[in-house]
Formats: sequence, C-alpha cells, structure tokens
Amino acid sequence: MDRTSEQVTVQTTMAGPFHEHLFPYLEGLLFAAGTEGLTDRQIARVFDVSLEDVEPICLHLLAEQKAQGRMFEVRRVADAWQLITLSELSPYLRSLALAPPPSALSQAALETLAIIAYKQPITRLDIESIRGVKSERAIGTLVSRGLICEAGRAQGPGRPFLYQTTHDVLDHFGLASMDELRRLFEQFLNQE
Amino acid sequence: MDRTSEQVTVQTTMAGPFHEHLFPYLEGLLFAAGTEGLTDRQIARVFDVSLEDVEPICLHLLAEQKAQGRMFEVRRVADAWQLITLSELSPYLRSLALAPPPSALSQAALETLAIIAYKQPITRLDIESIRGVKSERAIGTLVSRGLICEAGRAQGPGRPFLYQTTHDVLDHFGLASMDELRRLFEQFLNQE
Amino acid sequence: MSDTFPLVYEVTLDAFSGPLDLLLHLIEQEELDIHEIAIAKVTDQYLKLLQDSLGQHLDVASEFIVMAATLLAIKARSLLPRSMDSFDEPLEDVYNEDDMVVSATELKERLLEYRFIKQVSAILQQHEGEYSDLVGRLPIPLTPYRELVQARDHLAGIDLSRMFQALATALQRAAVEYKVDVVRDRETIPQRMRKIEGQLRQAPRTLASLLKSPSRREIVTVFLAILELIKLNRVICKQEERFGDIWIELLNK
Repeated sequence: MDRTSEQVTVQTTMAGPFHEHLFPYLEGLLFAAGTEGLTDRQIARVFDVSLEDVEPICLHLLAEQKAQGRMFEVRRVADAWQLITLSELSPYLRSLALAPPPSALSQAALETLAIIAYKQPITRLDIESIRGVKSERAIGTLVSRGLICEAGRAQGPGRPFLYQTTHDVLDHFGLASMDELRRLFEQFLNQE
Repeated sequence: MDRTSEQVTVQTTMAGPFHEHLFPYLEGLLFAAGTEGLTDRQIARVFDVSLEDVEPICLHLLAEQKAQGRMFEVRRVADAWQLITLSELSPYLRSLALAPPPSALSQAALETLAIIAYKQPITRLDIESIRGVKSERAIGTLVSRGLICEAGRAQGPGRPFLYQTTHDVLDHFGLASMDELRRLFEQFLNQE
Repeated sequence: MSDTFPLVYEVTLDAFSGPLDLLLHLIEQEELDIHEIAIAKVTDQYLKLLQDSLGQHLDVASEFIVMAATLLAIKARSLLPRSMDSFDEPLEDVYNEDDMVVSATELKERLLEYRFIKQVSAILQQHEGEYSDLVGRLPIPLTPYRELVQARDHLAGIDLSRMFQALATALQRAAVEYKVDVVRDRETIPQRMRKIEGQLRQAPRTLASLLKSPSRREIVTVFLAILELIKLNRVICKQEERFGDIWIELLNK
C-alpha cells in the first residue's frame, strides 16, 4: 500500500489522467515493434490519446519497469520509443555469445542468407514471398549471429526494415564487395 | 522468512531450488534472443543450472509474467523458448500493421498435412486413399511452404516419393515440440 | 436456374474436401454413428446432392461419382438375397483393382480414419489461427558481446557453391507451380446417358460391351448412366440366365 500511494504522487505530475491500464499494451507493442520502435504519433493513434500525453505515459511505463526490476526498458531513440536492454544484462549476453551456437545454420537460414546476399537490400516480406514461408526465425538466426544486419528502411506502408549481409559474410567468401557477390550469383543462375 | 517458506510449497513442484533472482535476467535474455529463442541447453549453460531445471524455471517465469499482466510471455515453440505476444494484443498489432499477414492453409492442405504427420513417411497414393480425393495440389502447397519435404522413395512399382513433415510445422502452428504434435493425435485416437 | 435449386439444401459439393467429407457430414447431420446401416441410410441423400450438382453442371470431381457407385453397390448388395451372395464375387473382382470402391466394412473403417484426420486437422487449424496473430521480436545481434566466436565461424564449412545451391532451391520453389494433375474425367452422367442411348438405337448391347473401357472412372460413369436410364424407364435390362450376359435395350421407340 505504501508503495502504491508513493507512486500516485509521482504519477499525477507525470501522466496527468491515469493511463495505467495501457502500460501492458504499450509495453507489448514496443516489444513487437523491436528496433523499429514506435513514434509518438503511432502511440497516440493506437491508444487514442493526445500527442502530448505520449511522453508522460512512456516515462510512467519506464518508472514501472524500473520498480519491477525489468532488464529492458523503454527509451526514446531518435524519433521513436523502443525497448532497450540494460547494461546489467551484458555479462549474460556475453556468456550467451560465448556458448557455442545451438546448431549449424539450418537449411532455412542458409536459404534466407542466400536470398539476402542476392537481392540485398531486401525486406522481410520480400524474403517471405520468395521462400513462400514465414522467415522470421531464419532472419532472427542470421541477425543474432551477425551474418545480416538492418540497412535502412524501404519506402511504402510501415516503412519496413531492409536487410543486407554483413562484412563478415564477404570476408568469409573472400569477396571485396556485395556487387561482386551479386555478380557471382547472376553468373551461377545463368548457367543453370 | 515467512514468505519464503510459503513459496516453498508452490515452488517445489515447479522450480525446485529457487531461481527467482534469475527471472529478470532470463526474461532479458529471451528478449535479446527474440524469435530465434533459447534452447534448454543454452539456458542451462548461461545460468549454470541443470537441464531438468530449465522447464520449471521457464514455467515459473511464465506464472510471474501472467501475475504481472504482461502482454508477452515465455512460450516453447519448436523446441526453443521465446517471448511472444498474447492474443489480447492482436487488435493493436493489426492496427499498427505489426502483425504478419495471415497465411492460413486450406482444408485440403490441413488434412494432407495431418495425414503426413501421422503416417510419415507416406506416398501420395496412400494419402489419397485416406482422403478419398486427389491430393497433388495440397502436397504441392505444403512442399512450397516448406511444411513437408520429400523423404526418399518407396519400394515397389514406380518407386513413388515419400513425404514427411519438416521442423517448420512446429513453427507454423506454434507447437512446442513433436511430442505435443503426437499428443494431439493420441487425444483423438482413443475415442472410438 | 437457381429456381430449380432446392434452397433447403444449403450444402454444395464445393463445401467438402472430398466424398468422405460429404458422407461424414451427412452421417453426423443425422446424428448417426458410423456403421453399415448409417451408410445405407444416407446413400439417398448423397445421391440427391450429387444429382443436383450434376444437374447444375457444376464441376464435380470424379471421386464423388466413384463414391456414389460404391454406395449404390453397397446398397444393392444389402438388398440381394443371401443365396445370391456368390454374385458378389465377380463384382468385387472388378472393383478391388482399385481401392476406391470398397465394401461397407471397409468404407466404415475409412470413414473412421478420415474422421480422425479431420478432427486433428481442425485442432491444427485452430492452433494456426491463434498462433498466426502472435508475434515475437527480432533478436539483438550478439556480435558486440562475442569475444571468441565470430560471425565467420557460423559459416564454417559453407562455401559459395552451397550458397548458390540454397538460392537456386529457393528460387525454384518460388517459380515452379508444383506439378499438379489437371487430367480429370469431365464427362458427366447426362452426357454418357445420351451416348448410350445413341449406341442402343442401333441395337441392344450387353452390359459387358458397354463397360469395355479399362478406365475405372469410365466404368463408374457408364454404370451410373445405365442406372439412371433404368430409373427413367428409357432402357430395360434383361438377364436370361444366372451369370449370363445382361442385355440392355431401349424402351418405347
């Protein structure tokens, strides 16, 4: 009870009218939006609140996350709000990175990598329409293993992220540039 | 001390030794691992717990997430633990175009997949004799979506292709493991 | 055209993934258990539905017609006197070549197995629907935290040719519509009825001579067409001795 009344005093200055019921939804949406984050405008629209209310609501969510000891918190990065991991998590992330990957690249991941290498930069949707299957997990594998990275955003609705291969991939195959990789793919496909 | 002993009764069935202090870190790591998820082995290694403890710990984290009303929860999909949104969040996700476009299978494809999952490896003809109709198109759909694959050839005239399901089936239906799929079949098998 | 379509039957064949699906629906609609009597009971409904669809010139997959033949055969057999049981055997021989036409017991087993598959696929569909709305989140690259394992290590053993192969596989899958069998027997029963009447106008024929085709589908079509012609009193069947030829001739010129 003490804790709650203490928070109320914080809240009145921060969030004006109470939007506490929105917190789980806001956090969930930020979770799903990933590194793309959500703009003030998006948050205002989806929850039907005024633009001015967005920042106080986000800061309030932040306070709650801190109170609950969450290892990821809402932050404003550039023009969007996103969830960011805390530095306290780093030792565990290092340990995860050190552990051998669960397995070699799956066929799905390899295919996805080949498509990205050939068509880069390319959106997730375009990858999925080529493969004919959801490729979220394959892309995830490649991102977390540092084989692909985000490369800006595409035009069009939602402005989805574009993916490209990292320099490590070029290094591995002993290639100087992505153009060279693409040319090799072209050559191969024309032979078929 | 009172609180701890009270929890013992709950936890002994779920998490054995206490790993509560790990929850924020586990959730943080799952957050970082995203759609790639973490295997039992990875979790055991990073947190230095036994393999058998992983599932109870994850289920305990799940209970805590539920208690806090989180809109994303830990869930085992295709043999990996990952954080995934709850259906309550779906209307908001759709309104922000964060949910993937639906990709539901036809009735024919679902039946064909169920037969293959149950009888694999199985030929096209055997599938057709169970369904009572031609099934080329359904098989084609399933192959191109990566949910089934060819698994060698049967003995006998024409040496027809055998089909089996792929790991992606678990991912498509959000099933935890092949065991869950097997249990699904057993549930109906003992009816008649 | 829609005037003649009985609106009480909201059901059309399109709604079913196959004849077993339709049969199961009829049995469950009547709240019957799956057994021989239930199958016989819904035979008329099945045939009526099929006839309506054929009358509407709907595209009816031949499997529905094969099932109609099976149901008729089962019903006919159940009407035969016990002493005529041996009559079954030549029929069985014809049909067992292909296991599309079966005995009542076999059909019952098939229905049970199909129902099992349908139940499982309904649950799968539910899982699919629920899960497709849920999303995860892209992982955070672990590269900055990596001290020993480098991205390149994940590519160990993978050379360019394997990458090419992977790309080719993916592109091939996208480009090629998986080979689909489009060869279907499109002949409808009314078409075959006209043809048989034409043949009979020249002279009476034996059943065997009309069933000469090696195609199972054609046999079934002919068989159903003759049954229909008999029902409409357009032809008559004569059998002079047991196991003798069955002669078919036109009635009322």
